[in-house]
Amino acid sequence: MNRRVRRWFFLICACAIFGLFVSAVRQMPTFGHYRGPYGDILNRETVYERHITDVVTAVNFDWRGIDTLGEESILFLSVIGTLVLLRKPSSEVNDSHDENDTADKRKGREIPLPSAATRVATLGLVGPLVVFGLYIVAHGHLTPGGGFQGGVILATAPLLVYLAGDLKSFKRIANHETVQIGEALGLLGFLILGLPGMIRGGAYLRNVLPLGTSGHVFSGGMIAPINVCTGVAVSAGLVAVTYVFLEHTLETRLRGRR
Amino acid sequence: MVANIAIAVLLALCVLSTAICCLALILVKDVFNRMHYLAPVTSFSVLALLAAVALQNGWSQGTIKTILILLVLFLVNAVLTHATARAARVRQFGHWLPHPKEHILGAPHGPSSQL
Amino acid sequence: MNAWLMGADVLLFTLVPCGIAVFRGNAIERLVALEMAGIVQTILLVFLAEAFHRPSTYDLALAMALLTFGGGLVFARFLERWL
Amino acid sequence: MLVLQATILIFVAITATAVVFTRQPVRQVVGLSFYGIILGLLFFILQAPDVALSQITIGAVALPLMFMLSLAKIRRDAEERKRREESEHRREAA
Repeated sequence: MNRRVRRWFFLICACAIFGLFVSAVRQMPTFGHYRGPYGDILNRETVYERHITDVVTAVNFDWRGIDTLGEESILFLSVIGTLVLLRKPSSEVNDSHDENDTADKRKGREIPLPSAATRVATLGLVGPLVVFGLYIVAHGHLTPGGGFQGGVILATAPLLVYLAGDLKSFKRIANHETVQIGEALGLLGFLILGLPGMIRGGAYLRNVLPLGTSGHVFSGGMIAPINVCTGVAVSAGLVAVTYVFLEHTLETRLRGRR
Repeated sequence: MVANIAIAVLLALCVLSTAICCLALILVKDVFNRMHYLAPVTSFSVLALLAAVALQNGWSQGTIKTILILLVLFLVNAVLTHATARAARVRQFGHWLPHPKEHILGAPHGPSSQL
Repeated sequence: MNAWLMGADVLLFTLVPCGIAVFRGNAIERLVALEMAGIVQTILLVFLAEAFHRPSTYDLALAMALLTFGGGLVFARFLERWL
Repeated sequence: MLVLQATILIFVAITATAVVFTRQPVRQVVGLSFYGIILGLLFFILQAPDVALSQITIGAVALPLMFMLSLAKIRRDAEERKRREESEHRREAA
């Protein structure tokens, strides 16, 4: 298949797909005009029935909590898959890496330590970032945000420690075993939180906690604990994936420095 | 009424300074010159924005969060510019300390000297 | 149409020079433009939060302000070391 | 409001095209990061702050870090292969 045939083939296929695309766009509802009934119902009922001010979080963790459990398992499984794929084969561990070290010390390829200003600013930002992440997790039912977003922000904190050039501290903060246990505990907590509803004779993940006053931190029933579990699982998963990536990529290069 | 006009003026100042700095970003050629235009946005523009938010809302959630934004951007942007400039020099010369032929006031000489 | 929305309109167009700079020149020049875009977006998010009258969405601007530094640092560290 | 929505939609289309047409991977990652910024704005302007916050947090640090680590790994492997080939070549010549 030479270049010209390929181009014609592409053009014909593109025309066909463009026709389908146009016909699909013509049948879409007009921009900004929502036709389903559920959105209006949710907008009307959420604050009164569940005492939650952020409808998206209410939908995710209350109205269709079991779907979110599925999504969380997908995340968990993909993290596990990455960890399995990137595990170190035992033959590679004791490989000689002297050549790499010398290659890194060639002219123009030295590893510069980050300057004092960068280290101080980065490490100083870790504390505020952790506090902000906890705030986002804890206020998931009041403000935009929740377990996922807050978990990602929390996972960014150890990454900043690594970026300050301190791989040793990163490994101590994000101890690989602890992180993996944390991820498993996050998913397990979500699974267990569904059980009390069944014990009380209702459906799985049914709310059993008092709903509280809408607008307060302690409101919305089960959403806050579920958010905390999600946050733990997401942040631990992200840190674990980054850890194996780092180990795979940079471990041998840094040996000369330490 | 006076407050509304003051808010509008402050917002105009904020937007104008940001726009000028963004335009300068493509008009100025050298990377090291370009980096300077990050500073006015993080100090002056955000300060005008903070004043406008405070006038609009008084002492509220938004004002407190804008103060935090100002603090973070003001303190951290200088360090970010420094890190970027260092990366640029490392890519250009292989190390970031002054070249023997460069004469920078108060800077140590050569790649061998320690910082 | 309040002043905040108008300001947001104009600020959105200041992202155009940043966008042009992001797609021109070498990696470091692009990185500087990206940092500028992050700062402009932080300001823009404050404008929009105020224009929509939703004080709780100030969180987005704060998150952006905190995380622009991390993103810029990722690029700076990797560009000076390995790439 | 309409101006904002129309403008940001056009921006998203242009930026995505520009990212695709960037050839060098490192520069492409920078462009992709900018695309993430624009996309976060689009979500916020279309009144979805939750999604916008997800986009901002993921796109700011985690995504570039993953890409940069992968690129560093690829480059290291290429260098190693080149060195091995050179040494084999030398051995054959000797």
